[in-house]
Amino acid sequence: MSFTVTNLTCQRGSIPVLEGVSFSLQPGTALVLRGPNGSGKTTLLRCLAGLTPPHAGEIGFDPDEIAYSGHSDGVKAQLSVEENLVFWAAVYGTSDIAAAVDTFDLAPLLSRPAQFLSAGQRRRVSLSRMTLTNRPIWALDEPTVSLDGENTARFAAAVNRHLDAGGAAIIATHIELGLSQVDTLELAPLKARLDHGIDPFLDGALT
Amino acid sequence: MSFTVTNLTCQRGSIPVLEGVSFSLQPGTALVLRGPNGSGKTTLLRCLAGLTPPHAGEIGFDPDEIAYSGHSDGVKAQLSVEENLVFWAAVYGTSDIAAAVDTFDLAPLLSRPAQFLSAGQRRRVSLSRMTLTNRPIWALDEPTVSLDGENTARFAAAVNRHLDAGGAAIIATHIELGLSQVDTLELAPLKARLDHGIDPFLDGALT
Amino acid sequence: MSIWEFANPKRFMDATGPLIPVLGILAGLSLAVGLVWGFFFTPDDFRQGSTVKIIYLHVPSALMAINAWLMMLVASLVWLIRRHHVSALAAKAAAPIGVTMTLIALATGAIWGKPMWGTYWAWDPRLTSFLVLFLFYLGYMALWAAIEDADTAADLTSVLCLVGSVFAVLSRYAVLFWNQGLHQGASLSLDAEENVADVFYFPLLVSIAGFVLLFVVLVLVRTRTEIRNRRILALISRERAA
Amino acid sequence: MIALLRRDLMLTIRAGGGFGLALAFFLILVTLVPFGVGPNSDNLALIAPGILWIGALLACLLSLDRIFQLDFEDGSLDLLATSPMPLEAVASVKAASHWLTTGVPLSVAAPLLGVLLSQPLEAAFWLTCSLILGTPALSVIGTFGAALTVGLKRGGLLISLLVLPLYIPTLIFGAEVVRRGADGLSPATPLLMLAAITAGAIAMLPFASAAALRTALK
Amino acid sequence: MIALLRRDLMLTIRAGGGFGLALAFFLILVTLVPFGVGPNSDNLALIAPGILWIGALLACLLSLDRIFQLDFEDGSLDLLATSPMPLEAVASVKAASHWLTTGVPLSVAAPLLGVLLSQPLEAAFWLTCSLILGTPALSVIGTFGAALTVGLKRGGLLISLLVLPLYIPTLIFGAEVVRRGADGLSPATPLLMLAAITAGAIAMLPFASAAALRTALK
Ligand code: HEM
Ligand SMILES: Nc1ncnc2c1ncn2[C@@H]1O[C@H](COP(=O)(O)OP(=O)(O)OP(=O)(O)O)[C@@H](O)[C@H]1O
Ligand SMILES: Nc1ncnc2c1ncn2[C@@H]1O[C@H](COP(=O)(O)OP(=O)(O)OP(=O)(O)O)[C@@H](O)[C@H]1O
Ligand SMILES: [Mg+2]
Ligand SMILES: [Mg+2]
Repeated sequence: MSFTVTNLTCQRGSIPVLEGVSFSLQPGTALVLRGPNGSGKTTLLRCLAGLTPPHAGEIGFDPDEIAYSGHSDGVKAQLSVEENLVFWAAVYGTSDIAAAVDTFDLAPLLSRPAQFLSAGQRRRVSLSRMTLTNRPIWALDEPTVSLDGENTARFAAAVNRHLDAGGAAIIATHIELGLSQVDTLELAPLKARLDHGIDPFLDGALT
Repeated sequence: MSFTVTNLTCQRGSIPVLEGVSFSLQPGTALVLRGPNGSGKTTLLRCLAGLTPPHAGEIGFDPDEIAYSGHSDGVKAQLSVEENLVFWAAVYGTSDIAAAVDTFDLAPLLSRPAQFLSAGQRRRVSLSRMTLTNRPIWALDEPTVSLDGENTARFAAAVNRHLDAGGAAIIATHIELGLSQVDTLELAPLKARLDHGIDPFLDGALT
Repeated sequence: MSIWEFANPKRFMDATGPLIPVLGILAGLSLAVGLVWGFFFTPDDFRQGSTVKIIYLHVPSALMAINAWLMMLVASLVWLIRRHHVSALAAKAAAPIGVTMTLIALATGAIWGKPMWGTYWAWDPRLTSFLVLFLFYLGYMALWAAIEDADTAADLTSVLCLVGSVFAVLSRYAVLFWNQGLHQGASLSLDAEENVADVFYFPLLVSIAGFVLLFVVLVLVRTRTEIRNRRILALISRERAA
Repeated sequence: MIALLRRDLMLTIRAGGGFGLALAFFLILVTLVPFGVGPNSDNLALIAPGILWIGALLACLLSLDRIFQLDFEDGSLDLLATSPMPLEAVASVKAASHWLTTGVPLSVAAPLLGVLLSQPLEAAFWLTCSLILGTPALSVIGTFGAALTVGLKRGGLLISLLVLPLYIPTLIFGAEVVRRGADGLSPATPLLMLAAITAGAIAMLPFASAAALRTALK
Repeated sequence: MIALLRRDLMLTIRAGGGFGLALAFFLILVTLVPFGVGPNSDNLALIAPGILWIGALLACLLSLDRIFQLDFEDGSLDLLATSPMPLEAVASVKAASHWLTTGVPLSVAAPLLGVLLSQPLEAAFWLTCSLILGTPALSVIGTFGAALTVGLKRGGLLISLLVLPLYIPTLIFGAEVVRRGADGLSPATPLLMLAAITAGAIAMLPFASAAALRTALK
């Protein structure tokens, strides 16, 4: 069993940001998306997560199999860290947040209202949500933003544990994470792909 | 001439997040703030920039000498990149955005509405604002978040140029930037400072 | 020793602790005397019958509703100028009491209005001003409730209280301009011809004194509660950070 | 779903006031009307049902743009959309929590405010009835409007532009119930219409809202 | 300062509608009133000045929470606060741009809408006068309310709770001008009061707003 994507095309506006993306992801490996700013990493992840429908091509798995975490944290400022986690646990049908708390050592922050967290602390809360979802594929968009060295290591350990348990991960990042089993997908800069327009309004010359 | 800070104490809520911070920054050098998540880097920068009044201690320079850039980008989604830059240029009394555009190679993005930028592209716009301010000290809070390798290098080059021109910089970051002239200020984790309360409500036992 | 020393929470607690029972007893006594005297030992008015006796609740509560706002204004100024925490908390503590007084005045007035004017509510300028005052109280309290950080809340509510006071006075004049009313004039002013007779007057004074004392006691008690709350919050946030 | 409802209620209450806020706005609005219109109580009684209903409508309106906006901005909406909960359920729950924090308190308090506008007491009962029946429709329709404008930076006014025309039938029947009630006529027909609108809105609009959300997140 | 004004106007216009939006809301509100109150034109004429003024007030209100909120959320407000521009100037410019996009179009359009409410034509002139004189005060006061609630997650309703009581004097004098004008009395006194309130608010409140902003950013 593996997760495959064939010949995927994703658009933003009317521009084909990605074209012909194919990969096959084995359980137990992480796919690292690399590419310069604006090359389409976020676009690809949102498409895989089912937020943007693909323009062409096929995604060989269900949106239900993928847990997404984007550039923004999705942490509610007025709720405490614990309330945030309990809410997401309930949404995913569990009530056990202990694993999530341990992963990023959130215990001391549990009762703190999220609005009083520092940027890195908020990021930790956001990432710990992943372990609550119980989904096989983690799709993470620059997860280590604002994290210090220690917490980056914690994050890598969490991903490794997820991989060891037979999960998979797709991670867009600019840094080296130190994961155990890694494939890399390089995305070329956007310019390269601009000629292959599929905008119906550019199709054939208008009189 | 140098920029000095003596014995600074900054509070968040009623907690002294920072205590007794002192440093002296020579023109031409960058002060890199290091410390784990939640150690008070953001707090210190906001205090230096004049956004939070210090609780005690002295800042030996004017808020007018410092240009601040925080965790959020401050880029207006509905304006084009050019309009964003022109606005900030006008606020700082110039009308020349060419230098800013060159620093981060923004020329191809100039006419793009900012809401269609990727995270890294938006960050570049935000950072390029610094060169418009004409202020001697740059205070930057994790400036390289979301930047790819190439743009991180561009950023480092911009800071180096600012330093060479006799400017100074205070930069909170978790990564190695490759700046020419660097001092480092290590901030210890918060726990260490908790005993030194200055909260009037903790002063003496209440009846 | 200057009065500002009481701005220290601990000093304030120490000083007011023993005061409260004394003031409380005094307040209870004068309220009891004023109200019992007013309700049971004054003659019925020749025009208004026994309904006039509601005056012993109505007038003092109306006075205190206004005075509570004045006290909040002063306390807010003190906080803004001298940054004394107790002062900000006293303003916060006074608001719910003031709003209750306003409600009592409105309710007793409405009850009184039915026999006197044949309606519970009329858009008389004085009644209307009171409704407006009620709205100002609501806004002030809502702002306190909405802000998480205590000092920020103190700052912003103080600014609101200052600006609000100016506009409350403006509203009073605007309302007078808008409608001339049915309501009684001032009955306590010394020169007025139509002052109420002494039989009504003295119990009213006692009852007003009772309300003033009651207000002071309640403000002290609530300020002390707020101080304790702040202490708990400070301890909790220290605990959390550790 | 219950978790989401609980979270939303908690957020509303934390953010200061919760139930009280809509009510206070309603009170202020009712106070402002005589300032504008003049204090004559016969005039006021005449326009009371309409003003009370319009007031309820506006109190609903003012909290609409927060329904999805905050969740959109902090990324929670992306996360909800990728969660096991269908977006239709999200939209319904959001509407329910909006109704609980505005519609319910408004319905309960409206008769009291009627007194301020010299409304006869018999009308009070019908006012509450019509509001209880009508406000769910306001919340559901409003949620739809909020879904359409999520992500736009100018929620407030735009949303009212979209939503207020959709509110017209509810307003007409609602005010008519009260007017008939006050005049001693039978308010059965407008009441029935009101109930029909509410039932229809609850049954259909969450699908439209979910579709709008999906497009907005794209 | 002109740059900020231009930027704010541009943002408002880009975000869809700009000048038109407040106007459209005003129009809808005025249309709703007959639905609520009944179509009798004598009644309508009676309440027209008040309703038009309250409508203008609400149209102002609905765009208030966007004055600082968006700038706060995307970090621009931090940057403005550290820029050479004093926060007092920022507050004044924001109020000015709010006035230009709501107050001005409302004042111009109000007489037309008066016709919908069977208002006599003589009143139209005084309506425009009073709105032109009064709406700057609404914008400045509203900016103050927006500054108090910046950073709070429940702008909409809370802001109205804070701001509407402050609007009362303006509303009373404004509506009184129109009523007197319509009755052929001299509206000089309320007009003067209106001008005084506006002048006072413009002179003083930006300082209060700036103080509030400073605290909120802390
Ligand atoms: C909801 C209705 C009412 C409200 C909000 C109200 C409000 C007030 C207020 C604010 C005052 C204090 C004025 C001051 O000390 O300057 C007052 C005093 C007074 N009210 Fe009322 N009132 C109401 C109804 C009535 C009614 C129906 C009567 C009786 C006919 C009445 C008789 C008086 C009298 C005799 C005073 C004493 C005046 C003075 O000492 O200054 N009120 N009321
Ligand atoms: N609505 C849109 N219309 C046109 N172009 C868009 C739109 N949204 C995004 N883009 C462009 O699509 C490209 C891909 O953006 P995306 O956010 O996927 O990049 P990314 O790889 O995640 O970059 P980063 O590392 O900066 O986060 C960018 O060049 C961006 O400018
Ligand atoms: N209002 C507040 N009340 C109490 N504690 C707060 C408040 N705001 C921030 N803190 C705490 O103050 C500490 C310093 O926060 P700050 O944002 O300065 O950290 P930082 O060094 O910038 O961290 P990061 O690397 O994650 O950005 C954190 O531990 C944070 O939890
Ligand atoms: Mg990206
Ligand atoms: Mg930080």
